[in-house]
Amino acid sequence: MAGGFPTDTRGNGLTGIVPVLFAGAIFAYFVSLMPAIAANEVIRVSIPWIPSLGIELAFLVDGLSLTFSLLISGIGTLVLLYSNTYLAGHPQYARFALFLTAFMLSMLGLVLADDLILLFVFWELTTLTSYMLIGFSHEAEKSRRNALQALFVTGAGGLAFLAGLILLAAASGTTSISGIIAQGNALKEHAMYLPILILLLAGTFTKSAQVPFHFWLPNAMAAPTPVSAFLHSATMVKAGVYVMARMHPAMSGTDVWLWTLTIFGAVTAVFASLLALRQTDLKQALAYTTLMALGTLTLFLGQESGYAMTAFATFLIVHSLYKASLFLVVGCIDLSTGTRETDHLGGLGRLMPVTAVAAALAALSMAGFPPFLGFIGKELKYAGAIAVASEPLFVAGAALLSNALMLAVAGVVAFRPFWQGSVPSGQAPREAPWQMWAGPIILASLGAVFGIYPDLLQVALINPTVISLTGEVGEAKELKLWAGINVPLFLSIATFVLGLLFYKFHVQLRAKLEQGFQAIPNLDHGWDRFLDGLKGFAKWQTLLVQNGKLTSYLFATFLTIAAGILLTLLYTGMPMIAVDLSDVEWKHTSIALLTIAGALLALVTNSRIAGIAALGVVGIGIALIFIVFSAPDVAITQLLVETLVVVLVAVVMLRLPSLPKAEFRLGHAALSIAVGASVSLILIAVVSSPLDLRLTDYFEATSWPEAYGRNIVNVILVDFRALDTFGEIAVVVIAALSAYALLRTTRKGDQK
Amino acid sequence: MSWLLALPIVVPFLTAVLAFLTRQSPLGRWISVAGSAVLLFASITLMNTVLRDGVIAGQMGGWAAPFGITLVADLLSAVMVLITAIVAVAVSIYAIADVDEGMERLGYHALFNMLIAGVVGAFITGDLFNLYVWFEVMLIASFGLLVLGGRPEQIDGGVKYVALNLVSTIMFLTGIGLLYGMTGTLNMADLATAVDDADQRLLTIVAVLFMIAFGVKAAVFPLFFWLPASYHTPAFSVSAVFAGLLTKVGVYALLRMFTLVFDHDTAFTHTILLWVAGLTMVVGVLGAAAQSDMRKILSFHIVSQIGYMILGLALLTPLAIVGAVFYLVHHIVVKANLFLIAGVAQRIAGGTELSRIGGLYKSAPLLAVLFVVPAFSLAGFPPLSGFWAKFLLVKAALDVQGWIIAGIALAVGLLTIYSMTKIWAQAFWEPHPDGIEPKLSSLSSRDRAAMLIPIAGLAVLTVIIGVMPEPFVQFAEASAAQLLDPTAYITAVLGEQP
Amino acid sequence: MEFLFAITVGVMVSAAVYLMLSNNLLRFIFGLVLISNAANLTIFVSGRLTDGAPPLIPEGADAPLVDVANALPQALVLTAIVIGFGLFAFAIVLVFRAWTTLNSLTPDDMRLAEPEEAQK
Amino acid sequence: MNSVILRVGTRYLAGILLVFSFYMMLRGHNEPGGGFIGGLTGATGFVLYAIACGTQDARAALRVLPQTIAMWGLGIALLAGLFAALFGDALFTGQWLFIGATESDKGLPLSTVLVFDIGVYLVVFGSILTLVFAMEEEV
Repeated sequence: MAGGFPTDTRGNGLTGIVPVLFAGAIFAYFVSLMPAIAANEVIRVSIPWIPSLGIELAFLVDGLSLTFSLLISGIGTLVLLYSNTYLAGHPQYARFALFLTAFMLSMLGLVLADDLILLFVFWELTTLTSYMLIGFSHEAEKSRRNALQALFVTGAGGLAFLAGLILLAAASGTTSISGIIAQGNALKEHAMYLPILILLLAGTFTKSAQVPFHFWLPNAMAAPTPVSAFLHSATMVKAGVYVMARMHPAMSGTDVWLWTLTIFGAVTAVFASLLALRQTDLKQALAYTTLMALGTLTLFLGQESGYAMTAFATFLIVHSLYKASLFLVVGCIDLSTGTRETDHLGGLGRLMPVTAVAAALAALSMAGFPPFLGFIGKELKYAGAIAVASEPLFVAGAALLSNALMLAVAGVVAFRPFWQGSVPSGQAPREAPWQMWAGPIILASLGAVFGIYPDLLQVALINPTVISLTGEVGEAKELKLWAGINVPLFLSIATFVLGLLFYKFHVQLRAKLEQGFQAIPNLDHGWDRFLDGLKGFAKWQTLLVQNGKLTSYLFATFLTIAAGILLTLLYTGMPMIAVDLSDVEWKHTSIALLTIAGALLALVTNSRIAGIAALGVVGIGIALIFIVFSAPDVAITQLLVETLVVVLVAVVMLRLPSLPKAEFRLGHAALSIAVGASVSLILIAVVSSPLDLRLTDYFEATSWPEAYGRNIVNVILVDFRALDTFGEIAVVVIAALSAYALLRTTRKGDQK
Repeated sequence: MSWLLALPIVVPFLTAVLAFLTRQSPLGRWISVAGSAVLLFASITLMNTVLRDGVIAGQMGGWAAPFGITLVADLLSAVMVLITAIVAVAVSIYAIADVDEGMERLGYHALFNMLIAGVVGAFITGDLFNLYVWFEVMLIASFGLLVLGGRPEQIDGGVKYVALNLVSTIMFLTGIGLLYGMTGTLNMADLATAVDDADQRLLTIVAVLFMIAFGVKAAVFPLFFWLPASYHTPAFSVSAVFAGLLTKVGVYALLRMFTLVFDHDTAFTHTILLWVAGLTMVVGVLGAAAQSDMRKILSFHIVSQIGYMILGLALLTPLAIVGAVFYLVHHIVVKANLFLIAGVAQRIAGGTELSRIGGLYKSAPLLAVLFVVPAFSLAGFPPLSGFWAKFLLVKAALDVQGWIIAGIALAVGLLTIYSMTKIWAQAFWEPHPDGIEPKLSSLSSRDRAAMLIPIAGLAVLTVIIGVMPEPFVQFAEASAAQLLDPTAYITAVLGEQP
Repeated sequence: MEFLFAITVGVMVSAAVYLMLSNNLLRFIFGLVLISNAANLTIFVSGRLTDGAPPLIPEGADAPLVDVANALPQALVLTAIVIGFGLFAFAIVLVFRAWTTLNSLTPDDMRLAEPEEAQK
Repeated sequence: MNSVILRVGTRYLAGILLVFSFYMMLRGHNEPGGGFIGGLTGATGFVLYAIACGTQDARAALRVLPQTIAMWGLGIALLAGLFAALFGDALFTGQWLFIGATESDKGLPLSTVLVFDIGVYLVVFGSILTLVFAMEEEV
C-alpha cells in the first residue's frame, strides 16, 4: 500500500459501481421516509416467519431506527465509493464489496428488526460479516488472529445475549420488541429482570467494546481502512449501543441499569481517551476515541432525563459523521505517504488541501468547537450530566476529562500531520482522487451545516429519536449553539483550556501514560494467554480421555457398564430374586462345570493350542446345554459354527506369534468380576418371575395349521420372523465380503 | 401400506445385489446412484403417507403384531429414512469421484448400500430383536467400509472401532434377552405396555443397560472413544456417511426406547441422560479444540453435537424433543457435508492436516462458500439450520430453569465457533505452506461435478432449513408430540386396545 | 436350574472381560468368543429351560401334544449365533491383518490413527 | 498333502456332504435342519476338498466365485420375500402351492418359504467358502 494512490482511479468496473448505487438507493429510500417520521409516525411491516415459535419478520421504522439507518446507508454509500478507489484493482474486490454490502444490510436489519430473535439473527450476521472484513488481508497472521479475537469476544457476548433474549421473550410472553415496550414497566418488575439485564448487557458491552471487553476493537484495525471507518462510525460497535437504546424505555430507570451503564460508560470513556492519547498510529488513536464515544453514549443511556436522551441522539450523529470522515482521511494519508505514524508525518496541508479541509472540519467537530454540531453535542452532554440527580460531579467530571482528551487527540490526528512540521524526505504525497476525498468532505461539512442550522436535525431526527428512547413526546431538548451563559458553557471553556494543554504537552504525556499503562494488565496479551490456556486444557483433557489405547477405552466402557448397573442397583434396591434349585440334575451341573472349566482355562492359559482347545470345550458345553434343553437346531448350528470358529482361529493362529505370558492385574480382575456378577444377578432376577408365553403359544398353535411346518423353530426363522433371518444372512454375506476385501487389500498393500 | 414400509429396506438390498454382480464394470456405480434415487423416491412417498395418515404399520409376513415383525413409521422414522436417502444420494454421487476402481471391485457399492439398508431398517422397524439385526447389518457393513483400502491407520482405527462396537452389540443382545425374559415380547409397541407388569426396579436396571449399549452407538461420554479413533481414516465418502448417519442410529434408538418403553422412572434415567449430555458436549468440543486435522476436528464435533441431541431427550419437554428432532435432521445434513468438503480439500490441497494445507479461500472461492454454510451452521450461526436447532434446545433448557445446562450448551457453541474458524483460518485463509494455489479446476470435470453437486445440494438444504424453518419446526413439533404420547404408535401397531 | 446357568453366564462374562482387557488381540478374540456365547446363553436362559421336549409338532397333530421348550428364544439364539459368527469371522481376519500390517498384536502400541506426537 | 487316495476320497466325501446338505435343508421345515445347517454342511464338503486338493482345484470345481453364489443367495431370498407382492401380501408372506393335494394329504408342498431357505443355504455356502478360500490363499 505504500506505493501511493492507485494510478487507475476508475476503480473496479461494475463490481465497484453497482454496490455504491445499491447503497445509495437504500439511503435515498430512507431519506424519503424522513417526513413521515418527523411527523412522529411509526412504520411497521411484519410477515409471519416461524409462527409456531411466535417469531415474525417484523421491521419497524421510528426515530431511532431511521437515524441509524440513515447513518448506516449514507456512510455505507460513501465508504463503498471510497473503497472502490482505495482498493482499485484488488483481485478480491468483488468479495470485499460483497461482504461490505452484506455487512451493511445486516446492520440495517439489526436496527430495523422489531422481533427479538430476528434482531439476534442480524446481530450474529454482523459478527460473521465483520469477521470476514477484519480478516480481509487474510494472508497476514495478524489479520487472522484479530478477526478471530473479534469473532470470539463478540460471539461470546452474543451467546449470553441470546440467552437474555430468550428469557426476555419468556418473561414478556412475546418476541415483538414494540410489544415488550408497550408493556411499560412490567419488565422492570419481573422476577427475571436482573438476569435478563445482565445477559443482555453482556452482549451489548462486548459488541460495543466497553472496558474490559474493549481490547478487540483496536485490533479490528487489521481491516482495510474504509472498513474501519464503517465499523467505527455507524455500525458494528454501535449495534450494542443501539440495543441498549432500543430497550431503554422498557428497561431503564432502575438503579442497576443506571449504575451499570454509568460506571461502565464513564470508565470506558476516560480510560479510552487516555489510551487514545498514547497512540502514535493515527488509526489506533482514532480507534481508541471510538471507545471513548461508545463509553459516552452508554453513559447517557444510563440516564432517563430528556437532556441525556437529546445528548445521546446528537452525539450519536456527531460522532458517526466526524469519525467516518477522519478514518477516511487517515486512509488518504496512509496511501499518500505510506505511513500512519504521527512522528513521520507533517506538512501535508499544502500538498493535500482538500483532505486537509475535510480533516479540519471533522476535527473541529470532534473537538467540540463552535459552530460545529460537536459543540452542541458537548453542551448537551454537560447539561445532561448536570441533570443527573445522583452524582452530577462524577458524570460531569468524566465527561470533562474525556472531552478535553478528545480535543487533544483531534489535534494530534487532524491538525498536526497537516499543519505542523514539514514533509519528511522520501515521501511524495499528493492530493487524493475525488472519490476518496468526497466522503470525508461531505461528512465533515454536514457536521458544520447541522451545527449552524440545528433545527434541520432537531425536527427530522432528534425529536423522533428521543421519543423512541423515552416513549414520550416532548422530552427532547432544543439544540442551539448559544444557550446563554450557564454551567455547560463554563465547562466548555474549561474543556478547551484543558484540551489545548493536553495537546501542547501530548508528547510528554504520552511517555508518562506509557509508564502508567505498563502497570495495568494488558488484556490483549491476556487473550493470547487465554487461548493458549484453552488449547492446553483441551489437549490435556483429550490426552486423558482419548489416549489412543484400546485397553483404556475398553476399561472405561466396562467400568461404565459395571458402575451403571451397580449404582442403579443402589438406587432401586434389590429386585425380587427367587432361587429354585430343586430341579437341578447332576447332568446339568456337570455341563455347567464343563463350560466354566473351559472358560477358566481360556482365561489362564499361555498356550495358543490350549486356548483353542478351551474355546472348543466351551463351545461343546454350550452345545450340550442346547441339546439337553430341547434345542436340536441350535445345538447343531452351535456345533458347526464352533467347529468353524476353532478352524479359523487355528488357521490364523499358525501365522501369529505365541501368547505373551499373562500378567495378573487386580483392577482388571475386580472389574471383570463386577461385570460378570452384575450380569448374573440381573439374569437371576429376570428368571425369578414367570414368563409371559403368549408369543410362543401363538407359534405353537399356528405353526402347522397356518405355516405348514412342524419344526416350530424353523418356521419362526423362515416365516414368522423371516425378516430377521434375511438380515442375518445379509450379515453373513457382508462379513464374507468385508473379510475378503480386507485380505485382498493386504496383498495389494504388501506389493507396494 | 406394508410395502410402503418394506420398500426403503428392499431397495438398497436389491441395489447392493445388483451393484455387486456388476462390480467389475463402471455400471456398478450408476446402479448405486440409481438405487439411492429410487430409495429417495420411496422415502418421499413414505413421508407423504405418514404426513397424511399418521403413524402407519405393516406386518411382515402377514403375521399380526406382536407375533410377527412389524415395520412402523411415525414422523420421526419417516424423516430419518428420508434424510438417510438424501445422504445416500449425495454420497453415492460423490463416490463416483472419491472411490477408486480397486475399492469398487472389492464391493464398495454393495457394502455401501447394505449399510444404508441397515440404517433404514433400524429406523423403521418396530421390533426390538429386528432392530438388533439391522444394527448388525449396519455394523458389519461399516466394518468393511472402514478398512476398505487397507492403509495401516485404517487397520489401527478399525481395531478400536470393531472392538468397542462389538462390546456394545453384545450388551444390546444381552439386554434384549433380559427384556424378553421379563416381558415375553419383542414388539416395541407391545413392550410399551408389557413393561408395566414387570418388576420396576429390574426394569430400571435393564434400562441402564440399554442406555449404555445405545450410548456406545451414539458415541456419548464416556463411551465415544471408537469414533475419534477411526472416523478420520477411511475414504471420504465413507466417513461422510458414517458421520452423518451411524451415531444418529444410536440417538434414534435412545429417543425411541426412552420415550416409548423406558419412561417409567424418568426422574432417574433422564437425569443420567442430562449429565451424559452435558459431559458429552464439553468433552467432545474440547477434544475438537485439541486437534489439528480437519477430519479429526469434525469427528470430535460429532461427539459434542450428539450431546445436544441427548440434551433434548433428557429434558423430555415437548420443546426439548422438538429441538432434539430438529437437531438430528440438521446435523446429519451438515456433518455429512463437512466430511465431503474435507474430501475435496484433500484432493486439491493435498491433505486434511491443517498445518500442511491452505490457500483455499484465495484460489477456490466456491469451495470456501460451500464450506462456510455447513461450518457456520454447525457453529450455530443464524440464519442457518444449526442456529434454530441450538435455539430450540437452549430455550427448552431455560424454560425448565436448567441454567447450567443451558450455559454449557451456549459455551460449547462458542467453542464450536472456535474450531470452525480454526479450519477456516488455516485451510482457507492462510497461504498454502508449499506455496501452491489449490484450484478446483485441477479436478477432472467429471470429478468436479460428482463432488460439488452433492456438496452444493446439501448446503442449499442447510440454507433452506435455516431461512424457512417454519415447516421443519412444525414437523418436529408433530413428531415430538407423537414421541411423547405414543398412543398413536401403539394403536397403529397393535390395533385398538380394549 | 436357570440359576445354575445364570452363574455360568456370569463366570463366562467375567473371564471374557478380563481377556478383552489383556492388551493382546488374540486374547481379545478368546474373550470375544466367550462373551458371544455368554450372550447367546443369556437369551436362551431368559426364555426358561425345558429338559427333553424339543419344539416339534408330531405327524398328525396340529400342535405340540406336550409342553415343549420355548421355541422363540431358540430362533433368536440361532440368529444371534450366525450373526455372532459373521462378526467373529471379520474380527479374526482383522486381527490377522493387523499383525501383517502393523506387526503387532498389542493394541495399545498401535498408534497410527491416533499418533502420540499429535497429542503432546 | 499329495496322497492320491486322500484326494479321491475327499472328492467323494465332498459329493456326499453336498447331497446330505440338500437333504438337511429340505427337511428343515419339519425336523431339525434348514438352510443354515444345510449350507454349513455343504460348505464343509468344499472346505475339505480345498484342504485336500488346494483352493485352485476347489474353485475350479465350483466354477462360480463363491461370493457371487452368496450374493445370488441373498437375491433369491429377497425375491422369495418380494414374490408375495404379486398376491398383494406383505413382504415375506409365505406363498404355498400344494401339488397333488387331496383331502387327507397336502401333497408336495412348494413354497416361497422353501425358496427363501434355499437362499439362506446359498448365502451360507457361498460366504463360508469366500472366507475360507481367501484365508487359505492369504495365510
